[in-house]
Amino acid sequence: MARSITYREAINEALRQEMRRDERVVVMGEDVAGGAGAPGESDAWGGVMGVTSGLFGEFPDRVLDTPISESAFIGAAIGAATRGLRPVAELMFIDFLGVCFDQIFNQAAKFRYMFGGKAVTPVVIRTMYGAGLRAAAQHSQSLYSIFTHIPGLKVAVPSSPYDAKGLMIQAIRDDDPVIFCEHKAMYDTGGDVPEDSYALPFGEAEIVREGSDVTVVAIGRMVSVARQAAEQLSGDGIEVEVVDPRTLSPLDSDTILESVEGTGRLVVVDEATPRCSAATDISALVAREGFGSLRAPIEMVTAPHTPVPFSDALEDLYVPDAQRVANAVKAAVGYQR
Amino acid sequence: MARSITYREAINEALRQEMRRDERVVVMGEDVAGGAGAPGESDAWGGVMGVTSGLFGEFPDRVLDTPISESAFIGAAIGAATRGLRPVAELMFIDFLGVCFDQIFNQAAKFRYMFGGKAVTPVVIRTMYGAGLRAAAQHSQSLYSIFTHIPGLKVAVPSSPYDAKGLMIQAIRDDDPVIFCEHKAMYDTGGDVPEDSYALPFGEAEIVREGSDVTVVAIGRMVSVARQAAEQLSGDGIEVEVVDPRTLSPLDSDTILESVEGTGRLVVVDEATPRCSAATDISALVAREGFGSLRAPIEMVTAPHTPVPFSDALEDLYVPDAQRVANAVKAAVGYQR
Amino acid sequence: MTDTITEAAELGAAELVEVYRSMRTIRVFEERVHAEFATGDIPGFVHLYAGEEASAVGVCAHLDDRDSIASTHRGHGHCIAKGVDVKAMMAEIFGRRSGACNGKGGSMHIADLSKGMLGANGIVGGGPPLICGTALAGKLAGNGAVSVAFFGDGASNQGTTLEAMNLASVWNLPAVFVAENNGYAEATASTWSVAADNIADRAAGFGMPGVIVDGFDFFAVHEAAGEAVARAREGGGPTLIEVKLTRYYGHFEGDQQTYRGDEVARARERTDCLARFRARVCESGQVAAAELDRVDGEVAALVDEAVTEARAAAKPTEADLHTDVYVAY
Amino acid sequence: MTDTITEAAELGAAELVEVYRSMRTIRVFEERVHAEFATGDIPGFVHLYAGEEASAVGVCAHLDDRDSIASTHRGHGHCIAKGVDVKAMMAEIFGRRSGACNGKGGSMHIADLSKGMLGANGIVGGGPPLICGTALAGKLAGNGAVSVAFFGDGASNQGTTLEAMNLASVWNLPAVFVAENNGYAEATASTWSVAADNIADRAAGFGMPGVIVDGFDFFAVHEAAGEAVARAREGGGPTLIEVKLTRYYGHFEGDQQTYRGDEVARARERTDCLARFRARVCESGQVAAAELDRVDGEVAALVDEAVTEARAAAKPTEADLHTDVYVAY
Ligand SMILES: Cc1ncc(C[n+]2csc(CCOP(=O)(O)OP(=O)(O)O)c2C)c(N)n1
Ligand SMILES: Cc1ncc(C[n+]2csc(CCOP(=O)(O)OP(=O)(O)O)c2C)c(N)n1
Ligand SMILES: [Mg+2]
Ligand SMILES: [Mg+2]
Repeated sequence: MARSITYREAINEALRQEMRRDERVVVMGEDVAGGAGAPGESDAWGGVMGVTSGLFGEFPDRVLDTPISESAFIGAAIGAATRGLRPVAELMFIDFLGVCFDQIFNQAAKFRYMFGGKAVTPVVIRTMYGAGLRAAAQHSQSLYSIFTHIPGLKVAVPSSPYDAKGLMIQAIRDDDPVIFCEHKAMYDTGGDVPEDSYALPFGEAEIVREGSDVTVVAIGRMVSVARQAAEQLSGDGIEVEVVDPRTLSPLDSDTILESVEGTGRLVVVDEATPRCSAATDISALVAREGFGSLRAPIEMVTAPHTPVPFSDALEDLYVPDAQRVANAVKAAVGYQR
Repeated sequence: MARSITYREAINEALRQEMRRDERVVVMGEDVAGGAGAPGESDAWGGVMGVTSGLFGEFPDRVLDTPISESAFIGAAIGAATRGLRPVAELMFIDFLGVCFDQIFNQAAKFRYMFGGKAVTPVVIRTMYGAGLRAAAQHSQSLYSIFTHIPGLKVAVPSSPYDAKGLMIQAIRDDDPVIFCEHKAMYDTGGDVPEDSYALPFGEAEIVREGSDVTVVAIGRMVSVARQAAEQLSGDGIEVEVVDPRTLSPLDSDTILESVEGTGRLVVVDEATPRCSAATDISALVAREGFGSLRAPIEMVTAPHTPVPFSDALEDLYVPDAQRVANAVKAAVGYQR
Repeated sequence: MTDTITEAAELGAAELVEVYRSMRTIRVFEERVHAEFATGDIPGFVHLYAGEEASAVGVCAHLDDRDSIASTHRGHGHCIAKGVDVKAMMAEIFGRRSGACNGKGGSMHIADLSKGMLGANGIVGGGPPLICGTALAGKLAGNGAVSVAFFGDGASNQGTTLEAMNLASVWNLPAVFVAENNGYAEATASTWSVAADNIADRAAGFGMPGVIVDGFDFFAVHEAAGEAVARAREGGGPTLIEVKLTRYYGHFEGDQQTYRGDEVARARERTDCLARFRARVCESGQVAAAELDRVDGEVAALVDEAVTEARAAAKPTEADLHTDVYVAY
Repeated sequence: MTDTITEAAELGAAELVEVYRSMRTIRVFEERVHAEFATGDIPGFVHLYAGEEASAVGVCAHLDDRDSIASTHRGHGHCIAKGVDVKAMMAEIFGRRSGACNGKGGSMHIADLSKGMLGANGIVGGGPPLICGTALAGKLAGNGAVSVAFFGDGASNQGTTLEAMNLASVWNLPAVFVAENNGYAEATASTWSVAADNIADRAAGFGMPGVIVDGFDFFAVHEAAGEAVARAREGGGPTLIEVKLTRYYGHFEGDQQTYRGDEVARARERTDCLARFRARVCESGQVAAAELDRVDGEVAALVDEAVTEARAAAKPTEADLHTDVYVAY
């Protein structure tokens, strides 16, 4: 598996391979083909970030541009899923959930339960999250916690090209609705990715680095930040175990709890704002079920409780960095009751 | 203050008194007057639960029925707030946030920050939450955690008629957007409420019962459930301190932390589903900042991670009750490391 | 209003009887639910469809199991017209484990995907986006399947409904949008809330034909729906049909209806869809009155049994609480 | 297209010069932002308004500070037309503390509530609901204030926009909806995404007049907007105006525009709004060309200074990160 491709290419390849394998897979969203009705190339964009680039050429009937009406087309993806298709709809930015959330959380998420187990809704909603592109308050949020709060949804947050491909393939094959969260600042990140198709099971965290002193659970793009901090701390003699949950729902609580059992300390790193969030969720899990092994307060390294600022000077302070993670780890290690 | 009125009447009185005091206060929502354009009484409903009943008669220009278009009229309330009005909009059920969330979390919540502190948006969004009325999966949710996640919003969850009146008056006078969450199963609950106008400050929790063994933080309708459990446990010699945060954002962390300092144990009782929720938020707060005083795992008593079921047989199992709270308290008290 | 003379002739006697059975079943079902609700034994929010039968049945008469419909909070009629089992519906409304949704959904969420019934819906405007998807599935499958969204006058102001109409045209979907204008959304008059003379006037803005029909006249609905469904099946794209009608009960059970005049009494006396249907097919000699009487008896018996069985059935238990959330988690 | 002969006469020379200044400022501002963006010093997503100047200015010429407008992601033109300080805008786009939003908002969120400018908006369809509220505030205050929502052809398919039009009619609000149809939403053609011949055709479904104007012709826009604003001020309710125009740059800075033909070149040559305006007012003798040349110089200097000052200005600092979230928390 020596081939290195980008996070963007990994997702594109997953989509392409699944579309070849299963003709029920359809892709829809604003400019995911590239400008329906416009002159010039019919596949000019492949989505605003080029993630679906080239798919329209190969599957012209199954890659559908849409008008700007997220409720209608996300709802359409959901409706189609109840009738045998396996749609992958693009909600361009996760920040736009507010114009279509009903279809996701009251319809897709609840069909199976409300209908007494007699429905399956295998829809994937791909969406971009995260700060770092100076895209300001309405295009930079990390809102996956909101989806994780909702029973009936699954939430994937891949942190590498390898995971992005494997989790996307699993998402498409999964019979439940999946929110697939892609970090917009990672599209050009490269990594080794097998050419063959493979699915990564949901609910299986990865220990991306082993360590005995502190467990750091990091989400999405924060995994690489946590790794950086870990390397730095290793020089100071502190060995950090970095755990990437990969999916927030289902959450692999066993791996997290076992890790904390070994280290006695937990730091959660999450790019989202800090109230009622994935960071609090993982903290609460361990405070409840891993209390016996805890030797220090559970630290959280998160964005502040503010919207995402525009200016690069502020945004760089907004997003958790390795230094802040390292400080939190040191606080945990240095704690005396 | 011997006068007892219901939770519904308390909210109605708060609205009426503020409308008398301040002509900038306007009320809008579906049938909040009662059937615009229909023959018969012009104030037939006063909202689907009668909470705004009678206001139209006194303030015919300032109580506005709306078409069913939550984005438009919640957005209108927000826009009006930027131009000097102090609107109180009714989002009939909190479950409907999915058709209008953008206006709340990307517009109202962010104006002030995005505009560099040069905006105030004094809007109140009244909304009904909670299970117990056999209203099923799309009319029974307790989604306040989602609003609490969003910086820029304030979230009030009154647990009694007294609090409902005082918090509503504060919500209207507050210069920030407030989500005011009313439990639909509490409208007929009575309690002592002063006739005079009074505002309860946000971010001040109430210790509704003192106790030395375990702190129970309970939200909204769960406060009375926690009290019941506390009475029961008192017979067994366990003294529970019940803390009602009253507002989830801002959250009075000091009172919670101080209480846990005294008791060494925490149980959080929340009617919402358990992932990325207010229960995990309060758990994480204490695991982070109150760790030194903790002598037992932090227990959470919540709804299961499922939609709200319809059948009374299931719904009664779904909502946390005093027995489950008592069990959690006993588990905390009985914990041995 | 559509001229209905030709259309009536198109349905044979057997079909007319089945259409009558469907409308009659809805009426009797709803009247019975109304009565049972009054006993206090039916939990939750219940919205009755009585009075509007010609709409659901006039449209669904053109559909089969490959076709999909999305419904509303007022969904019992659409369910019955689309062939959902009446006993399973009644058991669901009573919250029993034998219900269509195992007691987990209730009146507002009855569904049967095997019949193409995508569910009643607690969210006003929830259905129209969904049927764009089922219509797309039909279009890609090339199986001629058509999808229909039923929604109210109130829902015609919801953005989701309007977006869905545009999307259906843009994608040229085999879809039909049926706006059931019963004059009110809760207590609010549609003459006030809909800023157009007719809901059908909105069709032009979304590139589709808009038709108005008299919802008391089964044949008018049936004809308009027939044209729309045929056009959709042939790839001709979506249609908006506005059906003007009246609901016989309150918005939900318990509603005192202080906002309302005497239109229900008038409709029941003069324009009731069942009475008109019966008069028409019997007077023209197409169906013998005795045959419809027989149907009345069968329907009464069915609904009776449905209530008896529902009342006797067990409720779900703790083991059911956590199941059916995910296919696999 | 509206006949514009009478209208032109209504504006005096001084007004014509100010209108020209406003359009010219937008043009020069946008061309400069385009050039500065290419240097890599402007962060984030930037959408330019060049080519569409006649729309913002033709409408805002009828407004004063008591009136409100809501804008879009393509908001610079609306801001300038509504009187937002050009230097504060430029500083904001560069992310400086001296910016209109202290550097916290950026291009997509420039606002100045004191001028009734409710903000550019990163959410397509975000603005129309908001102006229903400002219009309501004006109506209740009885001060004759009018509110305007600018939105694109893409936004005309968003449910929030459609709902807002209905609400504005139902409440009879002093509102104007200005659909700027520049032919594309990102790469998608409006001829494809809008399932109607014209966006203006949607007005009838929401109970308001719908007007189409040539967005290259300042006077056409000015006249149509004048009528709509006057009607709104007098309590006559909302209007939908569709302005047909062309954007001169890509959807955002960086867009290669492979989906596009040569319409920009054609528009720049034949129908450019500034060129047409200049020709018209100079040829008719209403304004001397020299006077407009003088304006050109002033505008160039202003924009130059704006850039110089923005570049020299300080960025916000850590202390700014946590402020301005709440008035009091
Ligand atoms: C999004 C949303 N808003 C409001 C409601 C509350 N509600 C339920 S039914 C109803 C009225 C619906 O009116 P209409 O669409 O005309 O249908 P009808 O009840 O007349 O059949 C309202 C406002 C809801 N369920 N969902
Ligand atoms: C709700 C939402 N969906 C999608 C987007 C992404 N987006 C930004 S601008 C745009 C196109 C808007 O087109 P139009 O309304 O015609 O305005 P124009 O860019 O042509 O001025 C899109 C799809 C968004 N910002 N918000
Ligand atoms: Mg109705
Ligand atoms: Mg456009």
